[in-house]
Amino acid sequence: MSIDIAEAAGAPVPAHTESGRKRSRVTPVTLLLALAGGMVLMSLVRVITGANDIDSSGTVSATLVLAVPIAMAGLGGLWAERAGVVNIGLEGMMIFGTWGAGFGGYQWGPWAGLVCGVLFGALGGLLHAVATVTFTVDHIVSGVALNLLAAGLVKYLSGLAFVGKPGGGKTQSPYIDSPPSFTVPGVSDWLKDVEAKHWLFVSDLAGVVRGLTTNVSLFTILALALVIGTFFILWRTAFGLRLRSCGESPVAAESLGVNVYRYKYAAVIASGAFAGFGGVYLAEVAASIYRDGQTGGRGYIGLAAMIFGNWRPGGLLAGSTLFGYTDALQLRRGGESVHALLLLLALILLGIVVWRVLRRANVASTLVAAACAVGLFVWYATTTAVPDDFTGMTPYVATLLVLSLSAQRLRMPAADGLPYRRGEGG
Amino acid sequence: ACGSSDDTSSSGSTSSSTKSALKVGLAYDIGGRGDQSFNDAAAAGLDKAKSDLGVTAQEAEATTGESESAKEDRLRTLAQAGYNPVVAVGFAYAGAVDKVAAEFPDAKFAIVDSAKGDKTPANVTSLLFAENEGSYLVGVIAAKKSKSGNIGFIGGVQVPLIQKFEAGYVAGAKSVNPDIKIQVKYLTQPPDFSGFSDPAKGKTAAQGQLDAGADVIYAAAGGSGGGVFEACKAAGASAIGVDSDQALTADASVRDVIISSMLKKVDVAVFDFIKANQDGTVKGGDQVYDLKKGGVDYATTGGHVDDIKADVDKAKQDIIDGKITVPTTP
Amino acid sequence: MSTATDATQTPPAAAGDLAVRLTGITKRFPGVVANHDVNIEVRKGTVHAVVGENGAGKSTLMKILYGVQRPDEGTIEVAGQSVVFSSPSDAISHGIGMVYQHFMLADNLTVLENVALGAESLFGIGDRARAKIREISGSYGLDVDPDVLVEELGVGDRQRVEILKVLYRGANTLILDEPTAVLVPQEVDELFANLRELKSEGLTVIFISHKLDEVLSVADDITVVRRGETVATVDPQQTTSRQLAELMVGSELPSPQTRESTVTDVPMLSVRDLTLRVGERAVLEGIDFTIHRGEVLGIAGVEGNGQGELVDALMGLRLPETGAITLGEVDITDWSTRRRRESGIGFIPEDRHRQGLMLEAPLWENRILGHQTQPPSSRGPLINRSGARADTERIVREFDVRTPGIDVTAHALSGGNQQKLIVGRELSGEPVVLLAAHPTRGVDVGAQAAIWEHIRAARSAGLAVLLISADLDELIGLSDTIEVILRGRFVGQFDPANVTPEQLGSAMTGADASDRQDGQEDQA
Amino acid sequence: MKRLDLNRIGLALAAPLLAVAFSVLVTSVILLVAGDPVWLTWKTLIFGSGQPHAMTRTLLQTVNLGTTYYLSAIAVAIGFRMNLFNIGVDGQYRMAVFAAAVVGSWLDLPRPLHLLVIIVVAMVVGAAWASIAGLLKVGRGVSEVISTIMLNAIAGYLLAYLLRKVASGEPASNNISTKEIPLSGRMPGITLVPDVPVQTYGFVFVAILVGFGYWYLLGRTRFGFDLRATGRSATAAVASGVNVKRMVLISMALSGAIAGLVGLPELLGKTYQYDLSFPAGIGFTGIAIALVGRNSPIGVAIAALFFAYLNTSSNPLQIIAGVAPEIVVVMQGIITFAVVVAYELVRRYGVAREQRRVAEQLTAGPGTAAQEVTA
Ligand SMILES: Nc1ncnc2c1ncn2[C@@H]1O[C@H](COP(=O)(O)OP(=O)(O)OP(=O)(O)O)[C@@H](O)[C@H]1O
Ligand SMILES: Nc1ncnc2c1ncn2[C@@H]1O[C@H](COP(=O)(O)OP(=O)(O)OP(=O)(O)O)[C@@H](O)[C@H]1O
Ligand SMILES: [Mg+2]
Ligand SMILES: [Mg+2]
Repeated sequence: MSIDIAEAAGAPVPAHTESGRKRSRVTPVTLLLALAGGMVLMSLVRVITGANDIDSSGTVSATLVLAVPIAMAGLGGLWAERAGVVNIGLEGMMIFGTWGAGFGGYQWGPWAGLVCGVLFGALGGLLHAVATVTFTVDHIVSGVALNLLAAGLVKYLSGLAFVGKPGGGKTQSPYIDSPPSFTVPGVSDWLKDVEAKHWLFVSDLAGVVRGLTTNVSLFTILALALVIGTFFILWRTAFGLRLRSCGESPVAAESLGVNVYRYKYAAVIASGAFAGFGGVYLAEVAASIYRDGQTGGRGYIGLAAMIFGNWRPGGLLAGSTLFGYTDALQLRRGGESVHALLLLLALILLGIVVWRVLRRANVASTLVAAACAVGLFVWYATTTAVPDDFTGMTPYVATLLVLSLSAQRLRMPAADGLPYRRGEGG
Repeated sequence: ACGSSDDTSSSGSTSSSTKSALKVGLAYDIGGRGDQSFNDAAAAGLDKAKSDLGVTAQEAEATTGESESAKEDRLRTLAQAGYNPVVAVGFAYAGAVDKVAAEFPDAKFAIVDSAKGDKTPANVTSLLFAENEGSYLVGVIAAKKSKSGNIGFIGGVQVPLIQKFEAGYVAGAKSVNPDIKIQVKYLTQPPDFSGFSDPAKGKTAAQGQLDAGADVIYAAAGGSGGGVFEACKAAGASAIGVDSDQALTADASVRDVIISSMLKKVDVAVFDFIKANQDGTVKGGDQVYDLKKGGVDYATTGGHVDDIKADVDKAKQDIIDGKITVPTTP
Repeated sequence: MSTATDATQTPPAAAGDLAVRLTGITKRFPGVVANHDVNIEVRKGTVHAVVGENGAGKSTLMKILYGVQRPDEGTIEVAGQSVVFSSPSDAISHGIGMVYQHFMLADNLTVLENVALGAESLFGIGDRARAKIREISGSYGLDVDPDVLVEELGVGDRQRVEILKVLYRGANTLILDEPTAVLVPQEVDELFANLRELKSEGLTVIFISHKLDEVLSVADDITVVRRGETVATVDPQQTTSRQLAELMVGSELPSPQTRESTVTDVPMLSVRDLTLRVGERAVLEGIDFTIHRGEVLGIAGVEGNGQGELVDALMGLRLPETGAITLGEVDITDWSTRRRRESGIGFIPEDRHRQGLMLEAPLWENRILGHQTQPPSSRGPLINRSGARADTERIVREFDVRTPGIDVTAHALSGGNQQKLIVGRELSGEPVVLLAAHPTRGVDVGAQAAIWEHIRAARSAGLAVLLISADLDELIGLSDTIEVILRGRFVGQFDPANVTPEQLGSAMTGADASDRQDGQEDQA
Repeated sequence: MKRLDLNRIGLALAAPLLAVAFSVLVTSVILLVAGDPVWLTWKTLIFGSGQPHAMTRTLLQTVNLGTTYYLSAIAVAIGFRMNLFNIGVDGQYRMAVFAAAVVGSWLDLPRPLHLLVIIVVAMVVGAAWASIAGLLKVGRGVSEVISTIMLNAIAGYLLAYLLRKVASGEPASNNISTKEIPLSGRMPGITLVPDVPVQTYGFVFVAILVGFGYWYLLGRTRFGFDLRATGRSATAAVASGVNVKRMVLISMALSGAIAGLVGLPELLGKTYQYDLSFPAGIGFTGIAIALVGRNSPIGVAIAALFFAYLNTSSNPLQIIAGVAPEIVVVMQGIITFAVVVAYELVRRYGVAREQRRVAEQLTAGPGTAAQEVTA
């Protein structure tokens, strides 16, 4: 949809250079090293600030719960946009998902809720597909219309389905049972003790591991599996190749006998199903109820996380984790944790400055980074907590900040958002 | 099929009331009947009036992001259609009520949760509640029930109304234990009112407070409260509900963690107002439903507070007697 | 006209020998009949060329044969069997493969992915497919690495990937729609060698080109299409390219004009020590040249050796690292693109769809593009609609742009007509310098001659032209001097009066160092 | 020629009519399924509640609300015309209207000047807030889709904080608001129909002016040409000498400046103060309206009025027909779909008809057959 300034201005696309390709390969070892480095830094900050919650097990598990719906919406966006259909209707499909979870969940249990929610989301996707693929309606129009429709329709349907049921009403469903969750046996308590010692690094590690192994919903595992599965399906199978080719160059795909319509349909319906699953997760795991307005714009955030992640599963996971983490921090311990974040950010910036000085990179921007680091440090040092009025912004500011710092070169699928009509290419 | 269609069905033809049946107009805030919150409380008052007084009624609700004119038009359409009295639920109607009441000087209007302003005509009754006083009592309960000396408050949206809850709660808790640690969290800031309808946020915030040592949490967060209860349940902590007796209305699985609720009897106020209209005894201006008037209170369902009931009732009496003045702002 | 070898002269082939027979094909588009009762017979194991003007309906016909579009009327027979194709996959399953006029490649996918796409069931998308691609590219001399992204490939490589795609599917009938438009002579020779190879393996090739010499050299049969109808099938052995051209156009072509030098000694555009980097890599290095009033400087080079970047730098679209650009007496190195255009630099971009036109906008708005600040397009800060419209009418008239009107979108024009519009636009307003990148690419012979004529006329009125072209005949015919560019450097200067395309070709590929020596002596 | 024009007009009208018919059908089905009164719903929607002046009131309010929607949609459309997706109109107008309310309440100036200052403040603040996204895009390559989503949320928190800071603490009121703008800073309303207590906002004229300005700027000026050219093909625009970075900055700011006006009809014509219940979310409605109106000044106006009419009808629908107000939102969604689908269907029909016409001419005179036929 939006113009690519780098391209318009004739700037080189990095992938043109040989180094461009190699850079994008992240080996597991470097990833692990980076993670470990991050942990050490985190640990240091925790010990210095005493904000023990910034990597506690509670924060980690809250991060999971808050990140999964966003990641699922993002995954929905990924499927649609990889097939060339922009999906701003994720919010609406997610709303369908929450409602479906409420509808199926309270009557027949969480698994039925899952089926209903995913089905409802997929129906939303189908509608979007009919509009955008068959009728070549502008993707944004269709998405916006879908969001309007979903918000109105579920309220209307709730009036029919939930009014008069125990605890149900026009704005919420009756109670839904939670899907099963599990705890890795034996470890949890032991880790809890270690975490409570607040040792440098060790306790942090214990906290993170405990957060990831204690009381994890089966749906969380399912979500993670979906992200990994998406990678395999889209990048390792013939189906995925065809689907992606529809987003990169539908006329080329058509010229090779790929039924572009079919793949676009499949992708957009799947997209709706993923967003629907995000909704189900919200209603069944994050809460135990369908509630009107529950999605709270997470569909849009999911879209942002997907763009943030450069239209890749790993990237969108990182994006949604960043968002979920900062949201968890501010919700759990507000000012105190966010205050510690200032120091963390200052340190990271400092690291960037050092690296830039060593690399002899552009002086001006290095100076700006340095100034920011100092400013953040001063802010940190002169206050004891970030005022509560502001902590709520943390996830949004953090996302903006990370995006603008990581001098990104995002690359969306080449035919994303463009209308496609059979037989008119070439 | 929806909230507003069951109005005419129960019209007052079977009513045993002797007086000519009133036609009551009720304008809800966003969410309307069935929001499991204060709109529902108003609806309960109306339902009681229907069955006890034989009135007929017409309901209408606000839509998200609507303009001031839409609110005016809602009240105007009701008044013009002959509904009298007209009850508006929520402070958002303040301006609209002032304007429309002036256009219909012969009709009576009531507004819930908004005080009389300088432009308010005489035919408007303001139904106000001393939420701070009720919250004081549950603050006392929280402090007495807390073993860790650490309690929590979760507000849905940081608006003055909810801050009033916070103020009373903090004062009540401090009256028991001046050193008590009170964690306060608001889920969202206006105009993002999703804090009243996001159980996921409520749950996360509650878990945070529980992890930080709280063992009693007061949830003044509308629909997000469900998340708070769940978190408390999982952590074996206690929770305090709001508006209605949530130990009765919340889902069965979490009822046992709700040791009390701060009752805000919008239903009583609405019923009283309708009844006064029927009796011809309606009074304009601010009608404050405080402890003394029984407009706010605390709930004892489940017997969790039986052991400290005496203390709480003492505080209640002190407030009624004016020995304690509860602050309205934190 | 009398030279036309009639269709009846070729003996009707037996049905069994025919790879493809198209009978009575008609195809209508909104506002235009692309094909009308077209009949073509293609013999097995031959190279069959289809020629015709821009918009004659060649591509449409091929798309019909490949199942992309469905004919409104007419039948298709493949190997004697009547078939109906509803999608390319039907055609593919009948052994037909097509290489489109415009590349059908997804830039952000690897060669492997592009090739295996749609044919995953053959060899999967993993190592087996990789091996198969290596095998095919080995046996046909198509040298491509399966694991690079297509966007990193030059046009020659892309062309090979396209052919690879077809061979990978085991096609026995190949359709090549203008495959040589973007290739240099050496690459064309390689391609033709490939074609002959394919032919000897028993494959049938249908081949579309505007380069009639090529057609005559490689084809076994030639079908001429004019305005949607087949007008003749000729034998290349008995036909000259001039006769062929006249068949295409339907009238006699003007003979090429003799030309005299109009070069003056007034420098118009000088470039000193221009270096441009993309990342670490220098794509232009130490470029030096001067173009005088009335001079055409030709740049020869294999695509991707810095020509695009050079034009971009001259237009102010890219920031050079070092160097000075002077227009007349004025240093314009730091000027914006707009200011350069205002001071009289015209620009015919190499990719007209990307840089030259707004496809969704009407012609008269396209006339304004690039001339927003100059009369007759604008008056002060306002757009002068009537002025722009009137001038568009003039361009349509003078440059023979075939269009129903100036309110149709640029999209509705065939490529050749789009190009004429651009040339007309850039030559209006009396430019002092024209940067022309491939000004006649994909344009038919008639229109090509017309465009050349316009450029020559402007040159003799004092225009300085920088001409980049892959068509070496064009380069030699129009230029006063030719520079060869290789890996971002000028590696030799030639006098077009005594250089052959072959010599240029070897200089361009860096194959022959002695040519370069000659070139430098020439310069001295 | 005449006949052709009639056909054209017929085709142009076909799309909206088809859309309306389709929406009526689908909505009726939904109503039927839900057991709501179908006939009463349509009667109420089209003829109003039947109360005296009710329809007049509805229409006047439609104009007022339409004004707000129109401004929002134009703000969105400016971005769209150059392929910039400004989801942030919502945050921009709320920041702007808050600033306008605060500054307006401080000042005491003669009326025209006072109004002018308020309007300028709103536009400047809106532009400034939008420019953050513009700067991030140009400077750091951050997609405006993400940045405006984030900025909307950030604006919300910032506003809540600022409002609490400036609020004139009336203790008993549960609302908090800025001080009222004095009389001199209010936009006088127009009483179009006496006896009806609804005044038409004076801001209607500003909106008309904005619409005209939008049309003129985009269609008649060099700047507008550059902007549209960038939207149609950024690469071609660059080659034609447009400085795309500058265009992004300017049009983002321009979009924000118009967004800044969105809250003013309500502020200057009705509430005179910014408070907790000031309408939110209009920026998103604006997106739908801009798209349904196909970014054209007239089309957007029609769409804005239509959406406003539906919203205004929500009250009579609830009170007279007893239908849940959500049906209005559902209808807006359906209509948005229906309109765009109808446009596509009509376009396809036109293409097919054109093809038939060519075929007829072909059989009539084969000599000219292969010529490109004038459409
Ligand atoms: N999809 C389409 N829609 C409308 N018109 C089309 C379409 N495809 C082709 N045309 C028109 O049909 C005519 C024939 O086009 P075609 O592409 O077959 O010409 P061509 O002979 O390949 O020309 P060139 O030499 O330029 O490649 C042209 O007038 C063109 O504008
Ligand atoms: N969807 C379409 N609508 C209208 N015209 C079309 C459409 N698709 C193609 N055309 C026209 O058909 C022409 C023929 O298409 P083709 O791909 O053969 O290009 P071309 O004319 O040969 O252009 P070029 O010379 O640039 O290669 C196009 O130039 C274009 O003007
Ligand atoms: Mg062609
Ligand atoms: Mg061509």
